[in-house]
Amino acid sequence: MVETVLRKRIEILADSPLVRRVTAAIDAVGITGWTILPVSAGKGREGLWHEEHVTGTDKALVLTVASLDKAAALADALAPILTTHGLLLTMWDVEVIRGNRF
Amino acid sequence: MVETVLRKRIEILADSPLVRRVTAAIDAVGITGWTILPVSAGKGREGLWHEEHVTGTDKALVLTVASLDKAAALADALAPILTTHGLLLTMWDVEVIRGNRF
Amino acid sequence: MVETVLRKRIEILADSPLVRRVTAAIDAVGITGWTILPVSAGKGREGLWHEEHVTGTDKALVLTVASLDKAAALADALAPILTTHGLLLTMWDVEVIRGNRF
Amino acid sequence: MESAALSTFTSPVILFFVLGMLAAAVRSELSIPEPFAKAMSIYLMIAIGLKGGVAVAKSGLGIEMISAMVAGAVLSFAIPFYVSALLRRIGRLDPLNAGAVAAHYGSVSVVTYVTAIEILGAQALPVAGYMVAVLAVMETPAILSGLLLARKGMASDAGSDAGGHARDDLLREVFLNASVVLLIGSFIIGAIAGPDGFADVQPLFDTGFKGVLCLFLLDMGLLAARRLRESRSITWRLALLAVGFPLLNGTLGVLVGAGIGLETGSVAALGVLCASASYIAVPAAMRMALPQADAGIYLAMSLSITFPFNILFGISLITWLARALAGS
Amino acid sequence: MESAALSTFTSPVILFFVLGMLAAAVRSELSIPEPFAKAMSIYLMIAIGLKGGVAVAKSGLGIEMISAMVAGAVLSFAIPFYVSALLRRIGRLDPLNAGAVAAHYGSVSVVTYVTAIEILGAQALPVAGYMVAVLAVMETPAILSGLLLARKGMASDAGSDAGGHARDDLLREVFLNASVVLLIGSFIIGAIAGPDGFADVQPLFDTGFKGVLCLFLLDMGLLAARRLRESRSITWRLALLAVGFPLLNGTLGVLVGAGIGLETGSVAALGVLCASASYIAVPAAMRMALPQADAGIYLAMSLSITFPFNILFGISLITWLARALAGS
Amino acid sequence: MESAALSTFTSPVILFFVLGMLAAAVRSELSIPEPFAKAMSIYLMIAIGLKGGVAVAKSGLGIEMISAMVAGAVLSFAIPFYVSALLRRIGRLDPLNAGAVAAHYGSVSVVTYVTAIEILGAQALPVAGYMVAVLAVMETPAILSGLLLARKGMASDAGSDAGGHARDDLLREVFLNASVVLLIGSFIIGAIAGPDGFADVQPLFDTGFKGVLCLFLLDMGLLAARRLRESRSITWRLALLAVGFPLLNGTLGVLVGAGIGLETGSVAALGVLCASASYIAVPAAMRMALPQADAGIYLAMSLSITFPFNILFGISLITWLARALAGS
Ligand SMILES: Nc1ncnc2c1ncn2[C@@H]1O[C@H](COP(=O)(O)O)[C@@H](O)[C@H]1O
Ligand SMILES: Nc1ncnc2c1ncn2[C@@H]1O[C@H](COP(=O)(O)O)[C@@H](O)[C@H]1O
Ligand SMILES: Nc1ncnc2c1ncn2[C@@H]1O[C@H](COP(=O)(O)O)[C@@H](O)[C@H]1O
Ligand code: NA
Ligand code: NA
Ligand code: NA
Repeated sequence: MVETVLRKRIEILADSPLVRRVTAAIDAVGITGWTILPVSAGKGREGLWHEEHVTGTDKALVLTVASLDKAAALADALAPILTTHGLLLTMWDVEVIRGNRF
Repeated sequence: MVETVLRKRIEILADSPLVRRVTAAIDAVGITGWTILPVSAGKGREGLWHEEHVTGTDKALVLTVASLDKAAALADALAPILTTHGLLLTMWDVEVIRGNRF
Repeated sequence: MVETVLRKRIEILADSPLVRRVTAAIDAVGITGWTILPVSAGKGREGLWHEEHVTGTDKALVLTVASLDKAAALADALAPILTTHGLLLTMWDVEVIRGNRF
Repeated sequence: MESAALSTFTSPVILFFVLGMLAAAVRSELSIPEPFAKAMSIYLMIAIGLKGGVAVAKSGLGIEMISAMVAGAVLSFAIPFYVSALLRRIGRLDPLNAGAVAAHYGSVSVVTYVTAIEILGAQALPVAGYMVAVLAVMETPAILSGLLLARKGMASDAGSDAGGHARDDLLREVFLNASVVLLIGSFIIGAIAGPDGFADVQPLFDTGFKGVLCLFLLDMGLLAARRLRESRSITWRLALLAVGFPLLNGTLGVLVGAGIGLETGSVAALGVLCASASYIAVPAAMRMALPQADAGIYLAMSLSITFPFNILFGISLITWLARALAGS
Repeated sequence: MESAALSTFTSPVILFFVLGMLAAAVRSELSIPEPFAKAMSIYLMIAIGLKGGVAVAKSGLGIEMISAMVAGAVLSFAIPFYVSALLRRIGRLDPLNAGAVAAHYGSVSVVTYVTAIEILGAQALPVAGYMVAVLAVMETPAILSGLLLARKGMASDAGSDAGGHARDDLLREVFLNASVVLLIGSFIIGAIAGPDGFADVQPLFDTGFKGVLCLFLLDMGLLAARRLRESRSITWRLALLAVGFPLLNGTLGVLVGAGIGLETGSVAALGVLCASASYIAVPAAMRMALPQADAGIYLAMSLSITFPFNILFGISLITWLARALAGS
Repeated sequence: MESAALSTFTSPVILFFVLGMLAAAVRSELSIPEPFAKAMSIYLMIAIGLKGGVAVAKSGLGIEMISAMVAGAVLSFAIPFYVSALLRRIGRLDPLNAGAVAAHYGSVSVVTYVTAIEILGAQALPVAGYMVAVLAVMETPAILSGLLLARKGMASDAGSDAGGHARDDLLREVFLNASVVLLIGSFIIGAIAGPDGFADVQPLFDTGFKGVLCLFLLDMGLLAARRLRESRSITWRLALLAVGFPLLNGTLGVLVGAGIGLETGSVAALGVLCASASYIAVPAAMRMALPQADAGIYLAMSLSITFPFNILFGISLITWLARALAGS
């Protein structure tokens, strides 16, 4: 089997207007890239929400793959605003091919 | 690095009309929240499908983060209908920040 | 708790016109199914991109769950074209219920 | 009838449907964006509802409307019973799938109806405005009889573990699905607003109607043919039934319509409603109530076979029959 | 006024709004595809901008336009101050949420304005073309005063950790949000193209306008009622304020409009602008600048209470007041 | 020509394009929902196809149409050869990227063509209906020559590992892509339906056309300018070529058109087709067939430079040249 290496995958759920804030943080810690997935509805402590393009009630999922130390730097950078900005962050180990890319 | 704790992340793929059934099960076991992602096509034992809004041939991915025991309770609750309702469930460990939230 | 078994979950990000190429590879190694998620924007070494339906600047995320050996076969099959075709592949262990399905 | 059939095949509406089917048959990547297709279906339901309501505002309510609505409801409820029996005997389906498919044939297809209205209009056979109300009324009863038939066949009632939540969802889906709300709602709005109130919105909902129908049928042609190409569950027996049902149900509808004394255009419209099979409201209800049923079967039959058959041939045949029976 | 109010309730535009609210109230699954709803909101802004610009091309610029624009800007900036004070005292909100909500009430709702234009037009009370420019001008000042009010109440300025990036984003969102760009842009295009240039695009942007407005209000009715049903944050005190603000602000707008000598239709339009609350541009700015504020409060108040109140009653009341004060 | 150029810049169609570019330049958040933009592009292709077909139904087929189609196909196939050579020598691209870019310049932009039709129409220079068929015919040959050129430059044929599946996909994308299917399909439908059949759908596809074109060009202006802003791959040499190609190819097209004896309007249209560069069908084919090529280059050149240049200046220049050569 082709050789794989371990990296961290981080996914952050954020209000659409705050997505730029999150990707700026990713760029700032030197991670090479990120990808945004749409989300359509959800429920949390603040109740239900549905994607509404007219009122801008949108969230998005920002996904990024990074080395352990850059992932840690990102988590540190976002930790202070997780609660105030209503972000949801999960992080786990993934195998990638040609890991020097990340 | 900011402190993280382990939680389970569960993702369930379901027909759109059955999503409410899945989220009701999540609410019922006392998990604090869930998020829904759109999906656009797929293939399984029953063949190909494509998102069709007119005929309602839609699926969605329900994602929820929970403590180990609540995740287990959810898996138990959904297990009996996985086959009959054509659900696809995967579950894995993730690190989260401020885990008391989940 | 209901019994679970370990499987590999693989996610591959690809340009929309190349998605058929990826799913053909999944079918070829004998994996039972796959699911496609939309993505809306991203940044990599080649810069920013945004979903544009008119010019077909689209990517999609192909997600598939498979046994360890089929997952390895898929990784081997895709490895040669990862760079040329600009694919992004991550892979990790997940628990599934009724694993004989995969 | 020949010139009518001919004009059918030179009408842009039908030609775009054929274009869609051909494009899917040769596997072109052409596709209409899903949210836009959905928006067009909403537009068509509102437009047809409004026009029906305005017509009723002009003509007033009559006993004819009541009898047509009762007839529609009874037909919608009754048709699934023999359809399901034929599906089991000839089609070799189990009771569950037979019930699920039968619900589609008892219910109706809005787009088939709309296309029929256009074709009938071109033949100077006007359809009464209240037929939109009949259309709306026929959406639901078939779902109930289909569920009855399917549930009878299930060893344990797998739906019953659903609890109150799921039951509520299902009832709402059956009685308050989007099609019913839009058709009835805009029918009532049309009746309240009347011809004067309608005048302001006529450019969008009337003048633009046929063009939107072209675009929508292009999409339906694509979806129908693609589904047929990818289908695994359709047998020759089921394909034959999917052609036989519209003929059978359409004839029944024409007979009942003529029997209760409707005008020729409305007789044909009732026939078309019976002949048509749902692929909007009923599939969603079935996914919720009978997730074990094979969606591959009921959608391929109703959308990929019966729908094109009706658009291309069924409507013309039923119109011919209605003329023969009800005069004009 | 009675017959006017009556005709309001037989207008398809209003009836579709009511249909949307009823459908959401009974929890029907009906929904308008999001991208299509967004597209309709863009269409409405362009159409209203173009028409305003063409009207100004005909009538020429005048002192009236300048004074109306200045009045609008001042009102938009000033209204949040007393609104926020009332929200804190009567509504029992903290300064942060009071400021966020107040920004919505100082700013404006394009759809409320558009609906008012239709209703005023039906009553032979034309609105000056330049009022579209006033509408565009009123979008922004309230955001600034709302932020001032909210920031005052924050112990440490949580927004300041944002750095330059976030600040730039916010400024762009405030001054170059989609509504402002579309309204001003198409106003200028309308003014350049004039009646002749407009003639070519009139079928889409003028003739089809009222029909699109029906569809859009159907969606807004759905969104407004669904949000109210699911809201957790609305108290009776806040609900009362959400009805009181349009009455208060609308009266203020009518007084100012009459005071600076506008014609009756434009007086009413200024009243409606003051009475209306934003739910397009301002929520996005608040999410960016004040993520700690509870979106459940400001959207439920502006979209679910004030907006329906204005559509169903507020516009008629304000029109009546404008007639009484400015004559007709 | 001056007054024509002037009227170009007071036409709403062009002004909305400029608005879109300005909005993107100042980084406004304005955006048109993607599914709606896609739907508009489908609408435009169907409308232009239908109108061309109806015109041919009126005028009949002639030798002119055949010679124009042959000329178009030959030009589409030939242009990439010298374009690719210039891209390598002046633009300093490797053969792979030069081939990929050249394919775009041999092929055509439907929206540029449509805008030209509007501008020519406003100058009383009608374009023959069959030019739509020429447009459709010119989509594809350039893709083939571009692939030939690019593949020659590849050490090992990385595309060949694709197997039969990928080859089939590519052939379908080249010969049955959505643009070709829609243009040819609706051209044939227009020809079959003729003026009478078209009458019913005229309100949507003809009366509403220019308004939709405004909305679509607003979006294209946004996309073009945003892409240019974010582009990393564009050098000054490439930018110059992206302005030079339309001048060169447009002149060639006008010469050929005049040479084969087309009428002035059609001569200009052929020139515009040659001058325009694809950004719908060709990019998708290149992503599939040449994933190693840099999409940043070919899209920035065709969409962000050549397209705006043509809309704002190229069409007027080519029209002027056509008048000069073919008389008016
Ligand atoms: N580290 C990363 N994490 C997540 N997504 C990435 C990452 N790097 C690249 N991508 C995605 O993959 C696409 C192609 O990357 P590239 O080939 O580096 O331009 C990007 O546009 C992103 O959408
Ligand atoms: N346990 C969870 N699992 C998945 N998504 C969640 C969870 N909790 C919250 N969310 C998502 O995060 C959003 C904000 O959560 P909250 O800040 O708790 O209102 C919710 O609306 C959900 O979309
Ligand atoms: N191995 C798999 N990996 C990812 N998705 C799958 C897999 N198997 C099935 N699916 C998804 O689940 C849906 C239902 O599967 P099935 O019940 O096997 O038809 C499919 O249409 C796919 O979208
Ligand atoms: Na039926
Ligand atoms: Na206001
Ligand atoms: Na060209």
